[in-house]
Amino acid sequence: MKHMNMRRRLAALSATTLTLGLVASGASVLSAGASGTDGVNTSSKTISIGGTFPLSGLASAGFQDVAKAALATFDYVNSHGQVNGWSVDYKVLDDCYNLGVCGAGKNTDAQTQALVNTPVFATVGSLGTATQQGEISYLKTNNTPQLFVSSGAHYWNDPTSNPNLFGFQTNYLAEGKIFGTYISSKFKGKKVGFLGQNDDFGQDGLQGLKNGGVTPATADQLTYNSTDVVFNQGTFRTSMAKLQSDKVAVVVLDTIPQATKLALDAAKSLGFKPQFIISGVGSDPQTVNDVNEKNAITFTFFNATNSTSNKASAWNAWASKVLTAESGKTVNGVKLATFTSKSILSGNQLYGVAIAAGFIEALNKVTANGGTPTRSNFVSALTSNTLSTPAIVPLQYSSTNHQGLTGGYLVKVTATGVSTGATKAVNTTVYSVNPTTQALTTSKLTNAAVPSEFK
Amino acid sequence: MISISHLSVAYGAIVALDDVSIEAPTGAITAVLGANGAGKTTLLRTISGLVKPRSGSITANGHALIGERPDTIARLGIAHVPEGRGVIAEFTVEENLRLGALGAKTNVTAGLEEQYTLFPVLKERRKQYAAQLSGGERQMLALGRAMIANPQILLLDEPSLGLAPLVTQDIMNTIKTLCANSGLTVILVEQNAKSALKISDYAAVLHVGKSIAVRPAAEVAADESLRSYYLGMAE
Amino acid sequence: MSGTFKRLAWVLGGLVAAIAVASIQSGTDAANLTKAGAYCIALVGLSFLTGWSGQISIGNSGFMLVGGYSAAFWTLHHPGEPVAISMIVAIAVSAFVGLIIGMPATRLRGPYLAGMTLAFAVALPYVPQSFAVSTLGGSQGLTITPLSAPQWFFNLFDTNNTLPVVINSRFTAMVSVVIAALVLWLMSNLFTSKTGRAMRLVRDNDVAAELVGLHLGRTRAQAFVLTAALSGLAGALLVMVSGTASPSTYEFGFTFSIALLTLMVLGGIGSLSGAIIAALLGVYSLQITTWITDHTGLGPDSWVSAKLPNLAPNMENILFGILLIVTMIFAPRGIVGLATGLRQKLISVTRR
Amino acid sequence: MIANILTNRIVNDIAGGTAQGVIIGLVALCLVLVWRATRVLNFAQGPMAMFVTYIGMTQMDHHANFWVAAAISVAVGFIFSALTEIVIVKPLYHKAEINPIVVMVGMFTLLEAVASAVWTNIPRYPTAPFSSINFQSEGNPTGLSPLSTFQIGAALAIMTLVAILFNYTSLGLKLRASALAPEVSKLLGIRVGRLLTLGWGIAGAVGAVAGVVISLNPGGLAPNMLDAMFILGFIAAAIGGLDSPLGALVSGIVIGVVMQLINDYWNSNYADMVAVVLLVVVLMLRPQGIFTKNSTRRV
Repeated sequence: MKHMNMRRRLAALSATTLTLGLVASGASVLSAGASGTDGVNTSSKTISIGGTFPLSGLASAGFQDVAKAALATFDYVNSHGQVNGWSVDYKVLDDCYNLGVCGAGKNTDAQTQALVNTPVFATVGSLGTATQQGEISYLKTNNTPQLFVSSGAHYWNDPTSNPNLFGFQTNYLAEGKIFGTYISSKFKGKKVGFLGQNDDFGQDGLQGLKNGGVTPATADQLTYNSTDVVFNQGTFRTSMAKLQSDKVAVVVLDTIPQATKLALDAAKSLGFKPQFIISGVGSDPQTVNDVNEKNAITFTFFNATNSTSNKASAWNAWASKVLTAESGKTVNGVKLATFTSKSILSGNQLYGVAIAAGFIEALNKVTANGGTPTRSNFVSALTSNTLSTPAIVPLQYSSTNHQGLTGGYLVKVTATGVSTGATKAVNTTVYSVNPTTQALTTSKLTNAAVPSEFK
Repeated sequence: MISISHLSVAYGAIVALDDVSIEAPTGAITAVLGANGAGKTTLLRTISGLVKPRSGSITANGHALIGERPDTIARLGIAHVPEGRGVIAEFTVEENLRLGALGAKTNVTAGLEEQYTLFPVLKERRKQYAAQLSGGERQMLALGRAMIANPQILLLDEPSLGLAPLVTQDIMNTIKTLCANSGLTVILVEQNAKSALKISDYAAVLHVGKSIAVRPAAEVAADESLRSYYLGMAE
Repeated sequence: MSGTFKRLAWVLGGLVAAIAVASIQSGTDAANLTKAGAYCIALVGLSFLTGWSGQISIGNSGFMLVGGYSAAFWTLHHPGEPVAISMIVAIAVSAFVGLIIGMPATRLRGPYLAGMTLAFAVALPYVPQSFAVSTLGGSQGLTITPLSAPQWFFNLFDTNNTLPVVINSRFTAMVSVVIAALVLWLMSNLFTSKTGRAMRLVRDNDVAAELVGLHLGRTRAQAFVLTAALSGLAGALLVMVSGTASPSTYEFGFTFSIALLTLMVLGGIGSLSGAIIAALLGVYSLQITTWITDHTGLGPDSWVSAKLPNLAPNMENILFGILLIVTMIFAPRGIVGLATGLRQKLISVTRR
Repeated sequence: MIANILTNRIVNDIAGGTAQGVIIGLVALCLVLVWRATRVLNFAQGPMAMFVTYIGMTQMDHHANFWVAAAISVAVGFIFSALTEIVIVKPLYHKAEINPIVVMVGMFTLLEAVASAVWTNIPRYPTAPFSSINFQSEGNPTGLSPLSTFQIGAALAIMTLVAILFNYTSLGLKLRASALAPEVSKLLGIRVGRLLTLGWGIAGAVGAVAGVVISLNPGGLAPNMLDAMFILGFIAAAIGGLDSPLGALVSGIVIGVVMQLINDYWNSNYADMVAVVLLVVVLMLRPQGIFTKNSTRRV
């Protein structure tokens, strides 16, 4: 009896171990077929790239717009003349930002592996600091460039150890320095307080602030944990109460949107009305508007979006045209957002368009004279050209600098009758911070033209 | 009048009752005797609907009981005092009694009054938790809670369990009085055969799931051949 | 069946499986199988705890974190030493943590235990993130050189024009599947051993177990330690393959504990083959749901999605939720239970 | 003097902590109600409350007044929870303990996904009929706002209603009996099945109140809005003892206040873990929770 049992169990086990293999081989029909070994298909002139974004779960609320706008841009360019005959196949996978009760398959590791195994030419625009940091060594080992990481951390700028890793947005150090510079000139002698997230975001922001000549008193350098926004909302109340009792006049917030909202709300309930200066990460007009904080200053590297005409710049007008043309389409299994002539461009949407534009620009350089993209010639095209995007500072890399954007300007959030909110420039000064030397330079805001390959 | 005919009950492969037929006449006490594991408790649980039988029928005062829910059966006037008395320890004495009246939808105030006259000790302790009562008092409470529903049929499962001989006698006398005063039909399941036979009018003996006889109590008490089936444990 | 024959069957089965795995064509499948192996190990541990000792843990992601970090920490400080040692360290550390958590936990029943383990899983990612920032790398975590295929493996499987990454994935898949098979074999022995029977007795009947002289607390604690050790091994395996242990690793968050519970139930509680099926279900759930939505007209282009544009990305969870409820009500023994039931029915039909 | 007390730092922390704590306590209360009635740990308590809060509060988009919307949430909460018991929980009584837990985990996943499909993940902010600006005393803010006073008041009112219902009414007596001793209650003629359903319904209504109260906080109304609260609420319920409604509310408030004091006087990094540490300590010393009476075991 016992032996019988054992035997049956054994048989079942061996059988399942075997089917494990067979099922897996059979299941390969579920995954897409490969084209070439580096994602470049020379016969159909298609280059496959991919990115992981939170399309569902907690963080998807604003960030999915980045992915959808980038997807819309690639699709628009593919059907409007392509890039020297090349089309871009952008695969957007949902990684749920590793938060929330998402299905087992939706996490950055699994989705990045899926992209690498497709294979893709590079990952482009994948979103999140912690999530993308976890993929650096994997992508490096598998020789897949990690381009335009959507994060303001400074880790992406390390060309010596990671030659195929490229950041995109102005980092928190630079943003902090720009805030510090602005505060030292406009709020001279005023007491400054700081509330930042207890990770590189907050730490870099505070360091930048100090680099810009503003060092808050130790008692006014406050932090919170990213999980406090759900588990411990009370901390925002005590933080604001502390800054209030210390009679702080300017408060710098390096906070994610939910934390911004909690902090502004707590300040409001305490009757605490300092000048808020909020990181670009945590100050989308939606968040700030909900608390009706009309005076807050924030940082952006895009042109202000202050009316439904979206004509603040040539690039904004183009982005608006693309999103309208692609409104509601389904591209590579992702349904794009509805966008009409009455919609206001959001910062996240411009960000998505900018990522796509940067990639298209580089591809344009590589394929200009009938060239075929390879990973090495693409990387050298990135480091040897200035690429035009909707950003108001150029996207410029070099062999020693993989940061990407290096500056931006200050805007105020306005809440004039638009439900989604809008921004207005504080002044026309554009600040740039050299990522290597931390030197700050200023220039005047200009309305850059859209290159001719963007039809 | 409650009549059980050809009743069989099984828990999976284990047969607890096998073709049992018992008739308990109206206004009389019928004792069901038997050793441990003879199926006595199963019999009562089947009558009150807690256990679904495999086959057979049970009728009480003209109602077929099989297939009815326990609470419906209770509201037909069949009160079941389970083994271990089933008083709710976390409730006070009065809450236990009120629960009995609420379940049967009888008048709470009048019922409480009546039971307090019948069992003065319960009135004394009405604010105490049932957990704090002695074994005998708990049995009184269980009886009172059953009687507050004005039942026609009373099923008693081992009322003497864990009680001192004097207390047992007291309880048995109370049961006898209750039955005589209200014309109640009682099925009394007991291992303490001697005490049970003393107050019963009829008696049935269960032996490993089969009923052996339903005869007047005095006859059963006198029948030497039956003794081995129910004696030995409680005496 | 004789011992020798049994061992031979295992070795043969393992070999066939390993070759099958090592020659899988698609790199995605190889990567998925790597994960499935680790999931399978974690699932067997949880399944053992729930199915055999009757305890519920919603904290196994915490043990995976402990194992993963231990392996990464050891590898960082002892570069060049064999991977196996890192794994053993991970097992030892997580077993120890399991003992610490298990001791008070064994006094708790049902929901209290569930709650305490859940709290453990929720709180644990804070430790590297906020407390031991300098040693455990804060929110960035620890990065090590990931496991890569040795030269002989490349020589063996480098058929024309295969990506190195695919070969590497095949290698990690093979390693992972072999370790999982080893764990399954050990656990199948344990299930039939005296300890295994003791566990079952504790689950079925506390009183009976005490009557035959079993120390309830000790038996429960043993089950807990074993579960922790297996989860730790699974965590270590994931870290060795990916090269990172971070507080935001999906498998180290409490939501993965819930996912594990879900998968275990769908596969079949207390069943070894159930754990294998559940692990595959875990890694292919996205593909499966995508296939279902594509073939049922619920995809992003359907009329439903026109009304509810957010439906498509949430479809996976909607299906999973429904599947879980339906399984528990109609087939509480999971897929394996269903299959067994079906087979028995077929047998009885053919016999008639 | 009074003004000094009202604006005192500790008093403010206690007031602010209480406002957070009553919400934790309300969630804990729901869990206790369901546990007492049916010995099921309702893992889907948070999403169930979230779901019905959405159903009610989104009526404000169609010009319903706040109170009407809240009443709809509570009524739907009652019905939804009762239906859940009938359809998916009833088949699982007398089965292994893990079965209802897993079913409720399934419900958790399903409801959050459906809510996110229907209402998206973008939070909504129902307009509260009370201001969130703190009361002032001689120009300084106190620890309470009209909104948080309403939140505390709502929680205490619900607690009182539940206490009256359970302890002083016949229905309450039957509800308690069905939960404590279902078989005995059946033998006494009580329709236990119906009362268990009612118990779930009441818990669902209380959950809806918690959901409505929470949706007025800065986090607003979002599919995951009660996830953290569920964990904290569960910890509060376990600390108080899963059988004690009063214990649930009290430990909820204690957790809220202790967290706030740690935020203010120590380091907010430690506040997140304080609930877990409290739970572990309490469970090690008293595995049945603080408020559960040991003496009144069933006999």
